Amino acid sequence: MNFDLAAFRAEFAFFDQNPDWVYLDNAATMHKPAAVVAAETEFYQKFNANVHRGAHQLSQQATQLFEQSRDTVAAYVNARSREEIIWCSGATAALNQLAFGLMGSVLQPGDRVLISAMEHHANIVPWQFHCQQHGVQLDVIPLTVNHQLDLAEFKRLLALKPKVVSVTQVSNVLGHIQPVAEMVQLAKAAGALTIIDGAQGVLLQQPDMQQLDCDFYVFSGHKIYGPTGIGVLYGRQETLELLKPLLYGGEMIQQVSFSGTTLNQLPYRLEAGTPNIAGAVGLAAALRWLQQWDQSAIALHKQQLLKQLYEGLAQLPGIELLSQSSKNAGIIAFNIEGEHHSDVAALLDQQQIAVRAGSHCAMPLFAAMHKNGAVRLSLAPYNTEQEIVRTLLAIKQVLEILHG
Amino acid sequence: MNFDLAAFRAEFAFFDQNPDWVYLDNAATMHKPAAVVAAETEFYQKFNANVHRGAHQLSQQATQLFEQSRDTVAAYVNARSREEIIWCSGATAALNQLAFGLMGSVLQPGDRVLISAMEHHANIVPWQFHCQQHGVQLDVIPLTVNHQLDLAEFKRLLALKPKVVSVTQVSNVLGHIQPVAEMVQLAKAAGALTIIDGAQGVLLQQPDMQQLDCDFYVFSGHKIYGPTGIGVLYGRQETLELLKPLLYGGEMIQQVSFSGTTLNQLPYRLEAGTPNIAGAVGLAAALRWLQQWDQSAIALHKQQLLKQLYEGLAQLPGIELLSQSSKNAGIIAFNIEGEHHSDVAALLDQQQIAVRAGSHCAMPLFAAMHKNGAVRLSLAPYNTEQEIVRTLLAIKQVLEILHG
Amino acid sequence: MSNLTLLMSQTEQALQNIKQQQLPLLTQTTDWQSKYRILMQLGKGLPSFSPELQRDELLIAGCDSKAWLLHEFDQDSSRHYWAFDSEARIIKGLVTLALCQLNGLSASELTQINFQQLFALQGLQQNLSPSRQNGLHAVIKTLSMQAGLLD
Amino acid sequence: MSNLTLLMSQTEQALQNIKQQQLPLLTQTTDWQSKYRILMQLGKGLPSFSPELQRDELLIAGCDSKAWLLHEFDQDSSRHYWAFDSEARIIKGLVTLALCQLNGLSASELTQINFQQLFALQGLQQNLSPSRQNGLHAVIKTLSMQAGLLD
Ligand SMILES: Cc1ncc(COP(=O)(O)O)c(C=O)c1O
Ligand SMILES: Cc1ncc(COP(=O)(O)O)c(C=O)c1O
Repeated sequence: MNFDLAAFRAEFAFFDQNPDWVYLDNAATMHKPAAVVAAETEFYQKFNANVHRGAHQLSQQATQLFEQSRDTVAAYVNARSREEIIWCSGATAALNQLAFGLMGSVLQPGDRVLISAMEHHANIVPWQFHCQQHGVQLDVIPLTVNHQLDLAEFKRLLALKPKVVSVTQVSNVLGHIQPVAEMVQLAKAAGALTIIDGAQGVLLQQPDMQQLDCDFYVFSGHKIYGPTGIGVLYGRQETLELLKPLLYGGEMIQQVSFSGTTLNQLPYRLEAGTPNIAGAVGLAAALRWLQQWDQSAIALHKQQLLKQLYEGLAQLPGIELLSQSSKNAGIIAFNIEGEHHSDVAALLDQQQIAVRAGSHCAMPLFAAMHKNGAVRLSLAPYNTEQEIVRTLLAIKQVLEILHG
Repeated sequence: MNFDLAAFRAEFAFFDQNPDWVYLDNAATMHKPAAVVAAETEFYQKFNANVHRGAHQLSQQATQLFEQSRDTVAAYVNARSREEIIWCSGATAALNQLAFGLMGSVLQPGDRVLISAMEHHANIVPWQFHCQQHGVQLDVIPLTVNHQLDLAEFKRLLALKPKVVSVTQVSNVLGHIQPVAEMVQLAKAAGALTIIDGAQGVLLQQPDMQQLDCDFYVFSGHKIYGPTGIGVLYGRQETLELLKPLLYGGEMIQQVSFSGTTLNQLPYRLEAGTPNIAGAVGLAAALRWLQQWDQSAIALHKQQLLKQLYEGLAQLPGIELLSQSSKNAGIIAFNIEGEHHSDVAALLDQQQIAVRAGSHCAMPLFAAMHKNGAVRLSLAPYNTEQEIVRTLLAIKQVLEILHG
Repeated sequence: MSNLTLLMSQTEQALQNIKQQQLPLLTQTTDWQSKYRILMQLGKGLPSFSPELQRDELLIAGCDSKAWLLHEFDQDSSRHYWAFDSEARIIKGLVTLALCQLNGLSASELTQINFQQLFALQGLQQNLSPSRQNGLHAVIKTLSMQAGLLD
Repeated sequence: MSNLTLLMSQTEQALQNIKQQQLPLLTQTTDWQSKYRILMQLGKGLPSFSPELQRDELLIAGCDSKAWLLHEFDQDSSRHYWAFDSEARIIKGLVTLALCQLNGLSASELTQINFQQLFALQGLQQNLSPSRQNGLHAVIKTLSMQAGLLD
């Protein structure tokens, strides 16, 4: 299978504008292909209008574009219907909607919610806050020594009958791919609602909601070639109906009076206020653009880069690899022994290698690993073999400076 | 004072792309000048990176752009400091943050919140929901026969000592400008926190937070020439500190462990997750662009259009004007006697006049007026005299069809 | 109940008249003004619901004007009948147009109908405003459900 | 308390050494690698905080590595003194550089200092990574507050 990397990379104006940089901070946010910028620009220039309520054809056009974007997402994730796709501002907003929205409706005092020690803060703190408010117990799946979810412990914790299980598909720090399909089945068998944080996992391969069979799945547009300020909350229709809206106002309302208010149907019930219309159109453009490429070729290329980087790192002295290379979505976390991650990142930055250092919004994971941070290299298909070579050389240089 | 309308209008590609349309749905959303689209495009093409936590200069650049955008907004609204500007996805999200965030911290069971019968649903339903959950009483300032807020009733209701007063600066249906400065003073004297919904009012003139002296002020980017998916919650630092965050995760967190979490400082404490970076940059571009024009000339032009439209409508037979022309921000709501607003809007749409019909997310206002809807014409400075002439002719045509 | 039967039969009769007298006019007219005039005339011909029939459970959600739809399945003839009313004149006219094509059909005849095309006749659809289209979709959805074509 | 006094005086002494021996080197070097090497050397010269002095209330919020700053105002001489430590070497070096310029100044001398320029010396600023800049801003802010220049 041939992947025309040059053609793929040429879609990103960013690299023309920043030719000296190696961008390995893709897990933080990805660059945008021309199609995405063009779609937003076209929306503003030709079709700009508010959606749903306008009494004119311009509004109808905008509504159609907006709703077709929903269809695009629904098809992309293989939802059962368009009503299962809720627009939100990002994965964080979606997870907050879930934590807030399940309290009282599904979760009663004394009930349990199960998350993992590998979660991003966005899948921890909303639960902490709302669980505490509602007297719900928050349990945490611990890690094995290899920094994987401990499935034996997971099963033991499932026996406590959590009502909700919410886990990440891919660790945003380590890149480790979790067996979420299996976990969903186990959780379902134990009677729990299942939430998958797909912020990092949505890029693994085209996600299939009917196959994965989880109740909810969330992701952010900006981490899958799309705009900032837009994200998706997927939910099965029956389980979306269980959610108490987090935001009130606008299209989500059917009837308002001071004696009471009735809400609209899904998906509008969970979409308050003027949505990020241009963002939705841009995200749909990103997904359509992505589908034009050979997915397995893209994945293969990324895996090759990962292998090259991993093996290169493993050969360097004093490198402590926190990530494993197998079942890895394209992220490597490492430290240089005896050195602080921020010094390493600074010296890479000096060489125009963009990486991230710190605890990556996953402090509990670092606590579990007994580390206070790491350097993270996160790959995207637009990265090149030469960039990996340059990165490895740069890391060698860092070693020399630090140890010299 | 000379206002070069042709030059102003030429900034909006939308009109080139849709030369046959008269767009009078500006209160729903406005069109975007080239500077806004260019700023978003430039951001994605040159500066795209996630903000705040990156260990590289690209992230620093993006952070600078993002934070400079905050400075632009802070200067635009004359905030005391940049920490008083919180990014959110729009006015609806901001009002929800306020209603949720004040419950428990400021509002205790038995306390009262005061809104008005003229509010947009976004300033009603969040209060209804959270007040009910927390045993807080929601009071409503009624209207006078002229569809203005009844200030005598306002004072009477203030005597009940509401802890929070939340009112709109401009009615989104009628265009009527409310005496919010006076109301803020009265409310403050009565010991209430004050919230101004500036979604429609932010365009009246450059808002001055230190002069208006309210505790909170909210608006949406897309209604002031900016992108969708971005808005602003302004708050005095002391009162922002009172807010319980609505969203958890990301930059708003300082320290997370499973035994507890500590939050970051303002403004980050109230900004969870990856923000709409491009949207913030776009909104700042909109404000900077707007400030290049002579504000009083713009306002004068809009007032002239309003006068022309209002007087033209008043001369037509069977037109029932719900709006008054004085102290009007540029919105006219009307009905044709005996006809349904949606028929009127449909026949205007047929003539490519884009208006809105219905209850405009302000059902309680219509209940108070004993109407079930209206046609709304909302003006922007890019509208022209000729467009008003065409609109008036189109309405005449509607009258002929309906009565013929 | 007799109220209701009366309405159904009056509606059916009105539809017959409309088909004979007004529909041909609609086909012949070319300017949009006249089309809308005739459309609203059509609607006027259809009997209104009395206040006690304007019941909330007959309301069609999704129309921005109130609209009521009543359905009857005649067991003897195995045919479907509807009556319709709306506050807004254009939508009433459009649904009248649809009912001219639907009323009195059997279930199997109804399956032959392309519901999306009901208002496309006489080149009217491109002249339709979107809020009307939204409303019409809601009507179509309800009609099709009542005809047992959707569930 | 004697722990603390010891740290302050050791720091002051270290700074004097650094100023004489290492700072000149930094000015002479041109390649970034050597600059960073010297910078980290500078930092190494500054005494570390003992575990009992690495107290949370001395932590500087906003640094992505842990960093502790201790301030002392000498009543007799009316001069300000600081001691600093950090987990990360580059930031420790940079703050050492700053303290070379600040330690032992009087309040009025401190007002003459352009705090934003503290790390701009020897053309280093453009070579600084942003997380370091963020951290440095936090340090500057704390330093200035302790010097009574901010409130
Ligand atoms: C007065 C008022 N408040 C709030 C809103 C809600 O704004 P958004 O839909 O942008 O969140 C609107 C917009 O319709 C409005 O006119
Ligand atoms: C696993 C995971 N979950 C949630 C998030 C939050 O995404 P966002 O900041 O786009 O809301 C991220 C992004 O950092 C992530 O990696």
